[in-house]
Amino acid sequence: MIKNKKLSEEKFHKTREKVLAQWETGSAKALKIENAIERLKSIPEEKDFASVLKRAKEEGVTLTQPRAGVALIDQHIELLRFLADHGEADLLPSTIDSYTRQNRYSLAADAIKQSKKQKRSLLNGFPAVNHGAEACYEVLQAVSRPVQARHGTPDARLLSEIIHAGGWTSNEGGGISYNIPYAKSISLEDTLRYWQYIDRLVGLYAEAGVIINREPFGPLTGTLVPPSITHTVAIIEALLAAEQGVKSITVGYGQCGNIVQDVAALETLESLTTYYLKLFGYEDVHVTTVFHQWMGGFPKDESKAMGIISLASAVASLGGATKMITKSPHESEGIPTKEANAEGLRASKMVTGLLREQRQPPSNALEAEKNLIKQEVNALLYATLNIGKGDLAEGTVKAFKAGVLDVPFAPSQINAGKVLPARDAKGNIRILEFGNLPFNDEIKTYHRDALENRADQESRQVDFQMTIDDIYAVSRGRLVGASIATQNKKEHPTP
Amino acid sequence: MIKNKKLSEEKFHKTREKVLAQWETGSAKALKIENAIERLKSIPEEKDFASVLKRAKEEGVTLTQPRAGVALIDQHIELLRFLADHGEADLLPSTIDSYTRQNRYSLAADAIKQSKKQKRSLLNGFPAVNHGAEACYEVLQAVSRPVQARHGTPDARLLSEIIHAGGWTSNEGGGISYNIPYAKSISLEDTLRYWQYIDRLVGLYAEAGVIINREPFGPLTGTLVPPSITHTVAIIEALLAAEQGVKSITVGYGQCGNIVQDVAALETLESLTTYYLKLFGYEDVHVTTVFHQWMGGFPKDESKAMGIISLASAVASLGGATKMITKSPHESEGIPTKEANAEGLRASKMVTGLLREQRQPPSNALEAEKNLIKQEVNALLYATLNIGKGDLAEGTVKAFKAGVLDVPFAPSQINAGKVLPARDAKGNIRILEFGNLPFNDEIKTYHRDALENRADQESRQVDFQMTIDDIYAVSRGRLVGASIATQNKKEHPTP
Amino acid sequence: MHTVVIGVIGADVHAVGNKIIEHVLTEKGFDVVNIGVLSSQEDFINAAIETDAEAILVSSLYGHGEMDCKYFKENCVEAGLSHVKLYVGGNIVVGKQDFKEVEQRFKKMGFDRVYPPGADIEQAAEDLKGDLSK
Amino acid sequence: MHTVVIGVIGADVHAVGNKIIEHVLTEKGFDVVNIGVLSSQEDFINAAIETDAEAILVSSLYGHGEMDCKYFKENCVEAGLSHVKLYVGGNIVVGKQDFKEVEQRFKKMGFDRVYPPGADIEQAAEDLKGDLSK
Ligand code: B12
Ligand code: B12
Repeated sequence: MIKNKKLSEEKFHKTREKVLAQWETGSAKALKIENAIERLKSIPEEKDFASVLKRAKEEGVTLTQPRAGVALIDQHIELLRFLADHGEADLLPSTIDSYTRQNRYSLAADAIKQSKKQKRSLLNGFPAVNHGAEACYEVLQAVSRPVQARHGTPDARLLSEIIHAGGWTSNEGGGISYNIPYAKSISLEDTLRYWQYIDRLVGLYAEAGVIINREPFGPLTGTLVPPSITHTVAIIEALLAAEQGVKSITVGYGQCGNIVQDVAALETLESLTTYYLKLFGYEDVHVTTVFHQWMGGFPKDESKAMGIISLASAVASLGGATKMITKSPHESEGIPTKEANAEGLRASKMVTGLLREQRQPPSNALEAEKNLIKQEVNALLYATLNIGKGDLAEGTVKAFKAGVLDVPFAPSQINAGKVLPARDAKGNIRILEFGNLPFNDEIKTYHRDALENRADQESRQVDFQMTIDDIYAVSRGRLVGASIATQNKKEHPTP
Repeated sequence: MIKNKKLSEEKFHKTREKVLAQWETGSAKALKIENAIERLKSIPEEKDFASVLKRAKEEGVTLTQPRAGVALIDQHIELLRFLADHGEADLLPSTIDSYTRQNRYSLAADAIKQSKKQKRSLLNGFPAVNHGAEACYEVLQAVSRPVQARHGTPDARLLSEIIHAGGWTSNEGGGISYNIPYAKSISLEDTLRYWQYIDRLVGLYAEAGVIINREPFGPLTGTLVPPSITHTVAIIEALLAAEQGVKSITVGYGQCGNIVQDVAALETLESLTTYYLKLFGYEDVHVTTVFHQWMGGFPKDESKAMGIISLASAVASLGGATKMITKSPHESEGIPTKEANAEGLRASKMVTGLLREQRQPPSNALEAEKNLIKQEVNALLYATLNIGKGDLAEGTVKAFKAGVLDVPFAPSQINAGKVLPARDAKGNIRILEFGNLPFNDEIKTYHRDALENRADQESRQVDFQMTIDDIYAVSRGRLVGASIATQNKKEHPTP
Repeated sequence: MHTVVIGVIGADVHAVGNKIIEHVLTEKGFDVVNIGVLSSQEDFINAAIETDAEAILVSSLYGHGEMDCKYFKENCVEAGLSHVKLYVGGNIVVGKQDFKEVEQRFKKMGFDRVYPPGADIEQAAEDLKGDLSK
Repeated sequence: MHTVVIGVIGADVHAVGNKIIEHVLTEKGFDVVNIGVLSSQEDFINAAIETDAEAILVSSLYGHGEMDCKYFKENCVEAGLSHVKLYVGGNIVVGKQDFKEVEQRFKKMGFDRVYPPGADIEQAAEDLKGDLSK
């Protein structure tokens, strides 16, 4: 069984040989550890993810970062430059394509060829493995901001080697967060091992004096996941990463929609992560937060999309997120043009600029929501450790098997899939079916009462239809999904 | 001296003769009081402003309303229909052109002719007086929402006669709010008298069973006006209107930018207006609120404009405004196309839809801000009544003369213009120069300390340059206007 | 009762729509065989053969749909499924494209019905009933 | 010291920019004669004659600028002010229009410089210094 223990030098290097052999670009000179370290040491501060985040946190600024990636290097550079210049993005991404995410490098190679022929991207991201480390460095040199790989790759070992050797100073993902929402049948033992490797690589760099930022993917399925569940996963991944020597961690959270719940989530995400890192003896890890603009279905209308993008930006600012992943007005349709992407960025920048000096004031409502999240996270983490007999990696594997950790709407077969969420009358995400979540009766009653209360108000049942209505709601312009009957009545307040 | 007393039937009708003789459309049959009442009684509920507002207040919904108006009737109808159909506007406006606002009907007539020739609007609004009551009714019949006249006309007596006789069930304006920000040298005695007439007309209708909605223009100059000053003017106009028999009043407030201050302002606007109406014995007046999206200079960039439009919508919802006047992404440039106008409306609708179930939770910060506003309004109203020896109309005239009421940046020469506002470190609008505002030392110290505190943080002086920086700030993407030096440093958090 | 196969094609993991489609079609009285996300053309075809299905509803959300669906019809015909109705929906191409054109492209590829982003699944169920009763 | 007349033309009451222009130009060393909002062409011309001004800066924000500025140059010439520089700025036309075209239109009307919405007044002060030193 997998254990949460720092990989030995020996084990790491043995694995490394195999990893680098997975595709031809793995054997490039740039991937020699010494070369990679030298290159990473040469990256100027303004392109160094960890430094830029640290400074933003000190200044209380919420930075903006889009998603973006296309098949060909030149076009990818053009895209990133556009987003920095016309979108005023503070941080740059390179979203990796879905073939690379599934390690299907030869499919990606075909698509690159075809993209060259057709002069347009047939991939939904940048195939960094096929292009190799020097290409990544070319990208970094062409821009003036830090670059991060964003993907959803269960086995991202080769990808991570390549991007870091190419000078990209941040990497998104984790053994849980890039498995459960992004895979169907890969075991958690495997992905946790993959990401121990990736984190160990970052740990090695850290020992050589190079701080690489790591970011667990917060929102998971992005679909009505209660904050305590995403928080617990983020904290577990932060702890696992810290064990391998990671020193800069950005924990993430996707907008749920109720402002109080969202701010409570952002504040507890930071405090709980910091608390647990210290509790387990990881003293010198720098923690920052990332807020994801609404990760569920978007409305078709571009102006309405701009509305939710801007609202999300307000929440990120009020909650003090260090950075924010932005969406575009094309979200419901497809990968955005660079122009649409920049529009989302600029609206976001406007709002974070206006609210730079403002935070959500403390209130009883906020305090109550924070307490609820804390209690739930504590319960989930306790049960995970307990089932792992004190080992967090083992505990994670067993917790998912037992449904103690359970992510709504995940495609993965190793996820129990018994938890069902729905919104209460104020739009907070609550839980309707708990499956095996280890919550006490008090917590369960709180959730159930909140949902019953909404059901009463709407004269309906607490059932799966409520969940479905809530899934559709935002794309229809509301947070709380009214049943068809209520909807018709409410949409037309004017008789 | 003018007194706050219901106009006598006799006086009203004597004046009315002269008013209707001001332009040829004043003698139309539709303007016979009986005819107007009959028409107004026939207006269906869904086009009746007061009813729609009442229902929205009960349901806790924030309705949307744009600004819009063009020179020609057909094009005006097309415009309003477009805003209802494609902008999902709940309430429709007819913004009146600036010639009509200055009673220059023959200039308006020329412009109508030229507009017909050139097939485009050469006026910045709908010249309702020139077109007459039947044209207004034609507009109303062509749409399915209530229609309101929005203008800025010091002497709007004929205009008001015509629009109400044309079936429009709401009218914006007031003797102060359509003088001080909209005129240079018209006396308050005159405009208060004009608006007593207009309110008395509405009172007459009320006595006949027809409730017309009246809306004092909240934001005044829209430029850093502290909430207590706009509130006091709104409450005075509400009281003056109630005296003439108005039964449905919508008091307004323009977004200042700090969310806590804005929510505090919205909540106190409603509670104070209700309180003072009752205090002075007007029991059966229905009070609603209107929130104006940012009324100062806008950023040029359309996406950024959408950001502020959406943020404003969030504030309106959180503060529980009954309706909201929307802006468009063209705001900084010129009168919006109908498409741009609808974009602003749809973004607004999205946000109010998402936040329909949410209010800003009570907090100490909110409570403190509400208390400050209440104390200030009480002080201003007390001083106004006092200087008027108990008469509010007389008091208003004298208060402006004495600078006891004083609106920053107003063009009017009867406004003292001694008050200077600026933002504190969190973006709240505070006062830098009090002129003759009748505030006690505690309040004054509070304001000064807040500004000194900001000045310290920014290593600068509390001076007029601070005010200027704050005026420019929003159009440059920030709420608190940094001095050029600080700005350069802060705009680039990444080194 | 009509049997239909649903699933998400290619390296695509978008699971939410798929779960809702299963729920709605089942409620509407179909016998739904859900092969889930990350399904290959082969997975779809095998499921259809095994369950004697009358229609295959392919979802593609992630942008590679056009590549993943190449020769799907031909492969169906080869497997003896030329009678099986082929639907496709989701965000089936990369980026925001003119839907009329996209529809044309997929119809040429042999799909009987092609749905735009966020298409109403209740409506699709009606279409399906119509098509299968012919 | 150069004397300049500023004001807002027509039935326009936008006062904020006008107050800032007065402040900035005064700081920059101009002798500013501010006739304020709601000013007619006559008001501008009379003020320029009385104060022997070298330039007139017309603001128009509310959208009727094009109509209000008709024959302004001609009227200046008639009043013996053909040497006085004529600037105009603000939101001088109705709606969002291509500025190049708008500039052309106003230049044809005899304005020496035409400024787009939100133009930087500090920059305009520099232009003014240049033009008046010629
Ligand atoms: C949630 C989400 C995710 C979650 C998915 C979690 C999960 N495992 O399910 C996460 C975060 C993991 C994710 C990942 C990615 N995503 Co994603 N995601 C979304 C999002 C926001 C909502 C999808 C959703 O759940 N909608 C709600 C359900 C109910 O609606 P639906 O899926 O559209 O399905 C309904 C209808 O379309 C219809 N329908 C669907 N299929 C069919 C088939 C037939 C025959 C019929 C009749 C009807 C029909 O019925 C369904 C039920 O009502 C969409 C954008 C959007 N729609 O707003 C992007 C989107 C689909 N994702 C996109 C992309 C690119 C990705 C990533 C590649 C990269 C990234 N941006 O991170 C990865 C892909 C990973 C992979 N290998 O697949 C793109 C696709 C781009 C394109 N086609 O051009 C989109 C459109 C966003 C965008 N504009 O960029 N995503
Ligand atoms: C505040 C405001 C108001 C306030 C004005 C209060 C007051 N008395 O001052 C109120 C609410 C009363 C108001 C009323 C109206 N307004 Co108004 N208002 C604005 C707004 C939001 C900001 C103006 C402002 O103060 N800006 C800040 C100052 C510092 O900037 P500025 O005025 O642009 O001036 C600077 C520069 O332009 C430049 N500049 C200006 N003039 C000149 C001249 C020269 C020679 C040079 C070199 C430079 C220069 O220097 C100045 C200092 O930096 C603008 C839109 C915007 N800009 O975002 C609309 C706007 C000007 N208003 C508009 C309109 C239509 C109206 C109304 C007719 C109707 C309405 N919508 O209610 C009425 C008009 C009343 C009337 N008779 O004039 C339109 C004009 C449309 C057009 N041109 O197509 C605008 C553009 C909004 C819009 N997009 O619809 N308004």
